[in-house]
Parts: sequence; C-alpha cells; structure tokens
Amino acid sequence: MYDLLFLVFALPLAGFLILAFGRGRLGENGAAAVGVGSVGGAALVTAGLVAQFLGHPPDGGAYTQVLWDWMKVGGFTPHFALRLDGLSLTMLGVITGVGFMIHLFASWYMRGDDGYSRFFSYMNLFVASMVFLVLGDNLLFLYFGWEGVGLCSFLLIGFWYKDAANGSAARKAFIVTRVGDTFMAIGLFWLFRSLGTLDIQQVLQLAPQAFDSESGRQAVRGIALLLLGGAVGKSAQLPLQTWLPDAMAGPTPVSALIHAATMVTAGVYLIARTHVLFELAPDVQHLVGVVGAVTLLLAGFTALVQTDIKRVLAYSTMSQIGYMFLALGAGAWSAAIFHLMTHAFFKALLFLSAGAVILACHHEQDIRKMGGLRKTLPLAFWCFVVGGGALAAVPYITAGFYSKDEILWQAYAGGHMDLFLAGLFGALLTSIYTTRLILVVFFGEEKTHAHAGHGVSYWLPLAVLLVLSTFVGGLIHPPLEGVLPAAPGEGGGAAQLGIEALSGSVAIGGILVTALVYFTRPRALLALAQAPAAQAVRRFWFSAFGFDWLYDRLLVRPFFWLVRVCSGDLFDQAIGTIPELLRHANVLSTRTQTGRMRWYAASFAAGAVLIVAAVMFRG
Amino acid sequence: MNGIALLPLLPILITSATIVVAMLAVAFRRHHWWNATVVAIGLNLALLASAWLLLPEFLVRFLPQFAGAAGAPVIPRAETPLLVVDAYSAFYMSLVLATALATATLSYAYMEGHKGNREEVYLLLALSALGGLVMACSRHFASFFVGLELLSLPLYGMIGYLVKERRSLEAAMKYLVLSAAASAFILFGMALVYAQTGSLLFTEIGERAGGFAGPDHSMLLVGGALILVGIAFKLSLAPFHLWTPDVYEGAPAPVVAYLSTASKTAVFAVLLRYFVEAKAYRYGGLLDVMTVLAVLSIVLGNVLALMQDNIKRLLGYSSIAHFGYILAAFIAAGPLAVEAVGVYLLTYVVTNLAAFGVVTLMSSPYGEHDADALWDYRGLFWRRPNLSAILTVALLSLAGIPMTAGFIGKFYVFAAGVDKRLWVLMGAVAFGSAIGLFYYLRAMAQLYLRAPWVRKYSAPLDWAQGAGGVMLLALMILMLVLGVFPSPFIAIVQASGLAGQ
Amino acid sequence: MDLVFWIPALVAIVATLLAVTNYNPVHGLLYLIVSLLAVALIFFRLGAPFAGILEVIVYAGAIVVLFVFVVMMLNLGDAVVEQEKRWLKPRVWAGPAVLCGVLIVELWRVVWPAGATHPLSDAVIDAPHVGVALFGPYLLAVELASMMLLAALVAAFHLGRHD
Amino acid sequence: MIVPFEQVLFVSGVLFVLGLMGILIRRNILFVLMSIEVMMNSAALAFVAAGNRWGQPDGQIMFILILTLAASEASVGLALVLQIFRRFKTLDTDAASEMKG
Repeated sequence: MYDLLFLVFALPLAGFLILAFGRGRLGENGAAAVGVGSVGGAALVTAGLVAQFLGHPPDGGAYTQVLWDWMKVGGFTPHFALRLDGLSLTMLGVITGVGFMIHLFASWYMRGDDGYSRFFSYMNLFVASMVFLVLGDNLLFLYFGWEGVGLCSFLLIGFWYKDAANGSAARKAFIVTRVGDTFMAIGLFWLFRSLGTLDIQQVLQLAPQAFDSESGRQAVRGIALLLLGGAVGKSAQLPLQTWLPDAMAGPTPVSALIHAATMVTAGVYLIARTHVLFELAPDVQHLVGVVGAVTLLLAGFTALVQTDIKRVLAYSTMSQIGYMFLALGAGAWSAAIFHLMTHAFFKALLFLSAGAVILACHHEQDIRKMGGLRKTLPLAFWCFVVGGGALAAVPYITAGFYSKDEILWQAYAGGHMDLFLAGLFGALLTSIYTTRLILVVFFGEEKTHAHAGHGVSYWLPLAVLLVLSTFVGGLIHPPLEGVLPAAPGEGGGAAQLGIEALSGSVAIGGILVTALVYFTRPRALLALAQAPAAQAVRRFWFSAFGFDWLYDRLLVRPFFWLVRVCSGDLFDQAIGTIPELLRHANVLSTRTQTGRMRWYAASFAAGAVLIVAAVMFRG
Repeated sequence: MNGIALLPLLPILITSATIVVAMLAVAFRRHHWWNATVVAIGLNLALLASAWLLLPEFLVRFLPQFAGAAGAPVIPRAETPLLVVDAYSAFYMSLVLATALATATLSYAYMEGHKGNREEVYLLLALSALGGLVMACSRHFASFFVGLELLSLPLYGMIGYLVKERRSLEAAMKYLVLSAAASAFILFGMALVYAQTGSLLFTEIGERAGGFAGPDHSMLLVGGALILVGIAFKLSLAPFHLWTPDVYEGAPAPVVAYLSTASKTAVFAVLLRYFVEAKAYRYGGLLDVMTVLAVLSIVLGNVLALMQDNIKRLLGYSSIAHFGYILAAFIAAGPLAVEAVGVYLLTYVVTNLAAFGVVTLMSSPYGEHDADALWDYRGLFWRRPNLSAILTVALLSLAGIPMTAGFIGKFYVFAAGVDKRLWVLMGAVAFGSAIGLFYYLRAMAQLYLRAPWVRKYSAPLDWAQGAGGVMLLALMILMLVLGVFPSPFIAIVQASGLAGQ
Repeated sequence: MDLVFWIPALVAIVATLLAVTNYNPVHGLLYLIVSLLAVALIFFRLGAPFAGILEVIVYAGAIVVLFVFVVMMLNLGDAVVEQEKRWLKPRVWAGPAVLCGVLIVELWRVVWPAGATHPLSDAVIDAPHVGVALFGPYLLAVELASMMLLAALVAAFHLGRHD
Repeated sequence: MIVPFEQVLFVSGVLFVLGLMGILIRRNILFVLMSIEVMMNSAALAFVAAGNRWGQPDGQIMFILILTLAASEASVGLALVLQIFRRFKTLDTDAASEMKG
C-alpha cells in the first residue's frame, strides 16, 4: 500500500495536465469527472494509507519513498523523495478528504461558468502542490510546494479576472505572501549555510548540536524568526494578514479549500515540521504564541462588525489560525495540528454552506440584505448551526470544542497565562460573532427570495462535513506521537475539567447573551451603539484596525514615490550601458557577416595562421 | 572475417544495404512515400542494431538485475585497423542514426510540396549518415578522412537541393568551397602527423609521439593544429564560423536540422576519440588554442544572435555558442569531460532537432523561402498552439532553463569546468548563458503576440497526424523527460565511456 | 642538389602560381595540367610509380578534363578575361598574399627545422605492394570510397539537372 | 643520394599555400575549384613523401583516397557551377552573396 504513496501526488497532477491540455474540449461533465475524480482517487489512496498506517505502522513511524535521483554529477546527487509520517498523514487526510468534498461541491457550484475546466485544472494543481508541500522530505521541495500553492492561490483569487478588483486582490495576496516567502527563503539559505543540508530529518537531528553555542543560539534565533516570517505570510497572521479578506474575491469553494482548510494552515505545518528549531529558540517560540494571540483578538473584534458573509468567515479563519499559532507558541504541537484538522472540517462546512447561501440569494454577499433564510434553506441553516457551534466550541457535542479546549488547557498547564487569557477572551468573541452571523442571516424577516440547491454533489459534501464537525470529528486523533514532542500537560484530570467547564461556559454565555440582545433589542444598548464614539470604534474595527490604510501610507505610497524617483536615474543608466555595449558589439560583429565567400575564406586562413603560430611558440 | 566478426559492424552494413536498396527502389519507380519508407525502415533497423550493441553495457550500469538477459556483449571489437566498435561508437552511431531518422521524417513533410525530384534527398541522407557512422567508429586517419568526406559530400547535394532557389545554391557553393578547404587543411595536418610518427593509427600516434621532445615534435603539433582548424570549421567554431548563418539560412530546413546536429556530433565524436587515444591532451598549446576558440565562439555566437530577426540564422549563431560550451567541457578532460560532452551533445541534438523541426513544418518549398523570419512566427500560439509549445520548450532548453534538457547539459559543462578550475572558460559560459537568455526569450515572446494580420505561412492542417508532428511531440516530451528524469540517459552516456580514459 | 627532384618541383610551383593567377580559364587549366604532371614526376622520383601513373591518368586525365568540359559548356570567352583583369587588382591580392607568405614561413619553420634531415630511400613501393595493403587492412576504406563516389554521383546528378 | 624528406614536405607546403591563395583572391568560382584541387594535390604529395620516409604503402593509399575525394569534389562542384551559372548568369562568387548579417 505504501508503494502507492506517489499516486496521492501524481493523480491530481495528471488531472491538472489533462485539464490544462484539454483546453475546455472536455465539456463540463468531462472536466468535473477528471477534476473531481483525480482528487477522489487521491483521497481513496490516502484512506488506504491511513488504514495501513494505523494497522501496521512503518518502521520508525515514517515511510520514505525515493521517486528518483535527479542526476549524479560528481558528488552531487539530489533526489526526489516523499516522506510519510503521522504529521504528513494527517495533513494528507485533510487535503485530500476535505479537498475531495470541496471539489465535489464545486462541481455543483461552478456549473455554467465559462472557465469550468480552467477552474478544476487550477484546483487540481493546487492539490498536487499542497500534497508535494507536506510530503517533501526536504525543505527545498517544501518550498517548491509552498510557491506552487501560492501561485494557485493567485490564479484562483483572480479567477474571474475580467473584474479588475479581483485581479488587484490576487496581486495583493501574491505580493503580501511573497514578503513572507522572501523571509523564508533567506531563512532556508541561512539554515543550509549552517547545517549544509535541507533534508528535514537531518536538520532536526543536526540542529541541537550545531546550534549549541552562543553564536549558534543567535543563528537559530534568526532562522526561526525568518521561518516565522514565512509562516505568518502564508497563514495571514499579524502583520501580514491583510491579504486574506481580499482573497475572498475568488469563488467560494476556493475560499473553503485554500483560504480556510489547507493552504493558510501551511504556516502551522511549517512551524510544527521544524519544531526543533523553535524549541532551540524559546523566545521566538513565545513570539509565535503572542502573534497568534494578538491576531486572534484583532480578527475577532473585526469579525464582530463585518457585513459581508465571506469576510466574517475570513476573519474568523484568521482568528482560528491565531489559536493554532498560540498552541504552537505554548508548545502544544499536537493540539495545534488537532485544531488544524477540526478547523478544516467546520470551516470548510461553513464556507460551502455560505456558498450555497450566496448562490441561493443570487450572488448576494451582504448579510444585511439576507434574513429569515432558515425556512427556505434548511440544509444550509443546519450546516451553519453545527459549523458555527463547532467554531464557537459548544461543549461536548462539537468537534471544535475538543481541539480548542485542548489548546486552552495546554496553554494554562504550560504556565502561559497571557496566552491562556487571550484565548479565553477570543473564545467569547468567537461565540458572539458566530451567533450574530447566524441570527442575522437565518432569522428575522425574509428580505430576498432564495431558492435551494439540489443534487447529490450539493448535499453530500455538506452532510459529510456536517457529521465531521460534530463530536465525531473530535474523536479522530491524529497519530502524532513520535513526530511531535509531547505537550506539558498530558492527562490533566480535575484541573483540565475545570478549564473545560470555564471555556464551555464562556462559549455558551457568549451565545446566550448575543441571542438575548438580538431578540429583545434593549433600547439602552441600541442607543449606546448609535453614539459617535461607538460608531468610530465600529468603523475602526470594520477596517480591521486600519492595517490596510497604514500599509498604504507607510509602504505602498513611499514605494511608488521611490519608483518614480528612481526611474531614469543614474543607476538605471549605469545598468543600461551593458545592453548598450552589447548592442554595439552586435552591430560591429554583424558587419563581419558580409555574405562574401572570399572574406569568409580569408578569416579562415587568418585563423589558421594565428593558430599555427600560437602552437609553434607555445609548444 | 566470419559472421560473429561482422556483428559489430551491423549498423554500418545495414545502412550500406539500405543505400543500395534505396537506389534500386528509386530506379525501379519514383514514388515519394515508397522511397522514403525504404530508407526509414533501413535506418530504423540500423538504429536497432546499434542500440542492441550498447544494451549490455547500459544494463550493467542501470538495471543490473537484467544484465544477463542481453546476452554476451559482442563489443568492443576492432574491425581491421580502420574501425573499432565499442560502446562509445555505439552511442554516437545511435545518436547519428536517430538524427538521420528524424531528418528523414521531417524531409518527408517538407518535400511533399516540392515540384522536382524528391527521392534523392533520402539517398543522400543515408549516405551522409553512413559517413557519420564511420566517423563514430574510426580510429585511423584513413577512416576518419573517408568518413568525414562521406558525411560532407552528400551534404553539398542536400544543401543545394532546391536547385531553383538562389539562396539554396549560394549556400551550397559557400559550404562546398569552404568545407573542401577545411578538408584540405585536415589532410595536410594528417600528412604532417604521419610524416612525424609514421603511423595513421590514433593509438600508435599517441605511443610514438611520446618519444619526441623539444622542437622535434613541432610537425606533430602543427599537424594537430591544422586538423583542429579543419574540425573547427566543421563545428563552426569562431573564427571559422562565418559560413554558418548563411548556410543555415539558405539550406532547406530539414537539411539544416541534420547539418547542425548529426554532422557536428559525428565530428565531435572523432575529435574526442583522437584527443584521448592519440593523447593529444598533453599538448598545452593545443588546449590553449582550444580555450581561445571556445571563448571566442561563446562570445561571438551570442553577441551575433542578439538582434537577429531570422530564426534560422539565430539558431545558427546559437549553435556556434553551443559548440563553444561543448568545447569548454571537452577542454576539462578527464572522465567527467567525456560524460559531459556526451550528455550535452544528446540534449543539444534533441533540442535543435525540435527547433528546426518546427521551422520545417512551418515551411514548405511551395513558396520562395522557408518561413524563417521571426515575423512569420509572430502570434503563432494563436494559430498553432502545439507547434508553439514545442518551439517554446526548445527555446527554453536552448537557454538552459531548469527542468528542460538544456539545463542538464549546461549543468554538466559547469560541473566539468569547475572540477578542473577553468575559471576563464566558466566565466565565458556564464556570460554567454546570460545574454543567450535575452534572444531566446525575445524569439519566444514573438510566439505569443497577438497577430492581427493574415498569416503568410502555415503548417498543413493535418500536421499532427503526420509523422513529422508526432516526432516533434515525442522530441518535446524527450526534452522535458531529459530535464526531469535524466538518470537513464546519463547511464547510457556513462556506459559509452572511452576505454583510454 | 637533387635536380631530378628540384626541376619538377620548381616547375610545379611556377605552374601552380600561374594556374591560380591566370586571367584565362583555359590557360589556367593548362598550367594546372603542367603542375600535375610535374608532381607525377616527383612521385616517380619518390619511388611511388603507381601514384605517379594515377596522378597522370586521374588527376590530369580525368579531373582537369572535367573542368575543360565545363569551361567549354559555359562558353567562356574574351569577356571573361577582361572581367578577370578587372577583378585581379593588387588591392585584392595584396592582403591574401601577405597572409599566405606568413603561412609559408611558418610551414618552412615547422617542416624544415635547422639540422634535422631525414634522407629518403631509393626503395620503390610499387603497385603490388600498394594493392596488397589496399585490399588487406584498407579493404573497408575501399568499400567506403565507393560509397563516396556514389554520393558524388547522386549529388552531381541532382545538382546538375537541367529543367 | 635522394633529397631530404623535409624539402619535399616544404615543396608540398608551398603548393598548399598557393592553392589557399587561389581561394582567397579569385572571384571566379571555376578558379576557386581549381585551387581546391591544388590544395588536395599538395596534401597527397606530402602523404606520398611521408610514405617513402617510413617505407610504407600507407602514404600511397591515402593518396588514392584523396584522389577519390578530389574527383568527387570536382564533379559535385562543377555540377553546382553549371547550376549557378544558370541561375545567376555569372560565375562571380561575390554576386552570390544575398545572405548576410
């Protein structure tokens, strides 16, 4: 079974190639069959791998498949190899399993779109790149996959490229994540210089000794910081978070797959993968937690006041990834990955049902124009209830509770009180904005006429994800023992029960308070909301704490100014002289091509004379 | 000679038989498809035979578990003093034969529209390929010289094949005169070497040359230099390169595909064997001269190509530069150099065949000229996406972009050069690659521009069904496979090392 | 001074110089024949009678005659002589002549180093010797030479066609 | 006493250079082809002389092969001359220089 590992990567790639070279000749059904089928095949293989892995784990907890040696030149032998262990298996399950559901849903969602097969070719390429990212045994290949998913994200955000706004959103996402990627690339170079290898296992083994000196500690701090830069960019954490809300310009299945379930969690994966480096630099690791905590609060406040259904979910994604970073910072590696998995389930569910709502409301995304949809769209409503419950971490019956509670408990047990309190307050914010979203969209008076979708590719993905978002998903425990170090507070007993009770009551309390406010509408509160100060705060929150404005003034405009100043200056001319010289050389040398045979023969004879002379004198 | 002794000569024998049969076939009935098929079948058989010769050596290296299946190897074996068939010659014979086959396929597509006699081109092609085979096996001045001339003589006919076209005739005249002069240089050089050593056999020359010292071996050295002059002409190394663009422009496109690949490959094969077996590597003077030739070729070839608007001339200039790169690897000497040269030639042949193949399919002797202006390729992507894809990959490969064949070749050149600390040469290679990128991309960009005007040249509509189209697609795949998964090909090249190394 | 060698040698050099510089193609060809005959004499002197005879028969007798045929076919008359006079100005030949002079000096230095003299033998290597070698170790070369002639035949047939 | 070997080689060298000069200075392609024949012939002379020096028939065999080449080259070259005269109406090599640059 392990031998088939390469198929997980090869099938989506083949799907991409077929769709790309088919260039729309396949028709919608053909494109759907190829696009969904290839990911489905990959999911099947993954399921087989999971069964095998749980039944008969490979020696040492990891299986390596060497695909081929690229070339052997002297002592230089780069090889392509895939490595499967508990962590990558978990990621594979999420990517192919959730990915398959989203593909299936998309085959319904994208019907009638001009770029139907183009859409699936990008999506397949994305899945292939993401699989490559998590299976690569080498940080270089991880980086290839990293750039590959970035490219697909760019292509898919700008999928409806005829609208200029989508194009600029795509460019923004690309450039902002690129900033992070650059940090990461520098970090990788530095790592390679220090250790002489980018093979992940070797890096993890060599690092403790190699960095066991004062200068070594400085180096590993720098490397970890740079890798964190890459993770922050990809996972939309502070301060590189501004691209994610704009990325919602892409089709909703893209938001579900790339900008909620998989790609944006790649940063979490990267940090977990290189956990040894972060453990060697404790202050950077704590910084990871702080970044997560601040992001989760910031995004939580912002989500409170958003009016676009997808932006609410986008900010919520940001804040949930903040939880994962918080967990990483607290040393709760497994809890972070666990939350990554459950989050993939319920956030994919939420995005897909949001897509169903949007389509039902004729591409309306403003929640103020929706309302009372629970009667016309019962399936979407229940999906939102369960998914929202999981997001708000309703105790015991939802998947999100188990993972979020684990994070909070580990933060508490590890003595990270700052992170713990931030997480707890974030849980309150989460339950409030989630409840607000559901109430506004599905209760109250009906403002538009919605028509529900139908067909197996519509309800099956929703149903599967719905089940996974309940406590069923919480029962799945990723096999991370041996891959990631144990967290400080395993098997907590009574203290853990206390934390559970606390976080559970915070979530329930948030929901109840919000519902109370919504249904009773106390006059005093409404008046308070109308106050100028409150409006200002609302506007401030609505603009996500003004980061876009700040970056525009601080970076974008000065950059454009610099570009204007620099164009046509001395540097440019200095660099321009090289092509100018070459052009002159070209003109001169072209004159030797006279087309006359005698001249050619003369150059021949002259060359011969010179060569004979040179050989005679040189000996 | 008994039957077993003849087995290693099979590729040469089959090719000769093909020539005779093809001549009889033409005499019997002139029919384009039928005559072309006879030659193609013969060349295929010869290719199979030479691949079969190489197989045992390859299996030992790459799939040891199957090594027994290929039977006892019949090579290496010396056939008279003139020829030796070893893995090295089997590799270069296969390369030449495969190129000849590809050329035959392209010629078929090209000659369909030709008004005059179309059949002789295959006959000439097979004769020229025979010359290439002889060169790949030659270890003696007589076979070297006969092989070289057998390679070149039919080329005069092929270059001037379109007798009604002035440019074709002009190209044939230039090539004939200059090539004959180059042959005379080689001959005189051989005579000097023979005069000094008393032997025409490479290995014996190497042995006897060891006994000379000081000014005593100046005749040997100058003889070697004169041979080098002639070879440099055939390989179009600067300053003997001036003929190249003119001949490339005037000759029919499939002939250029052959001229730029097979003929140069065979010449390089014999040069390498001569240098190794006659131990010419020990003469610093010759190596210095070759360094200068390589640097000049790289710089001039790339600079000349910079603003070129004719794609055949552009590829001609680029081939000047590419043989500069190969020479750079060659100068590095040592086992890695033989490997580097082999890999580079392989990737170069595949790439150049694809590039000229596209030019061939775009052209047809219906019109006055081949479709050789870059102008003709503007916006090709919107009319012929498949042809554009092939040309794009070929240009990327020529530029040496990673994941294409050209990258592997260039990587080897660097590996060999850095291994021997040839910094001047490596600097030239890096410089050439950098400016090379400019004109390859410049040509490539033309393919994707929108063309508002009516097209002037077009490939036949059913080109993909034609053998030429299929072959080009195969070449494109080969270019990518070579870039991504080169190890079996590298194993083939490693299997075909020279015994003297 | 071996006059039997040097007289034909000087004749060959002078005749060749005249052949390549003559204005009239037919005169040039006649000088070429003289030069080839002189070289044939040298061959006899060098103990290679077979080569000498082939030189007369094939070079002078066949190849040059081929040239003469072409000259006759093209009907090159006095106009060509006038044209050649105009083309062969010192401005044209001065540069190449200097180049060739340098090359001659170089070759002279190389092939005729001071003091080193290898006398040639009087032994004759006649037709039987050559024949035995030709159809022994050089058998393949003979076969390949026939292929070369075939190639020339096909190429010349195609290029020379009238239509 | 026969001449030293070096002198014969020098004579052949002079003939070779004269042939090369012919290629360099003549515009008429007929003369160019004649010059090529001269060059080939000089190489043949060098081979025969070297064969005598070593007392081997190999030099003469190379001469025969060169002879074959010279004949082949001349026939193809002259066929080309005929065709060129037909298309360009001249034997001037400079007239046939349409391709350049």
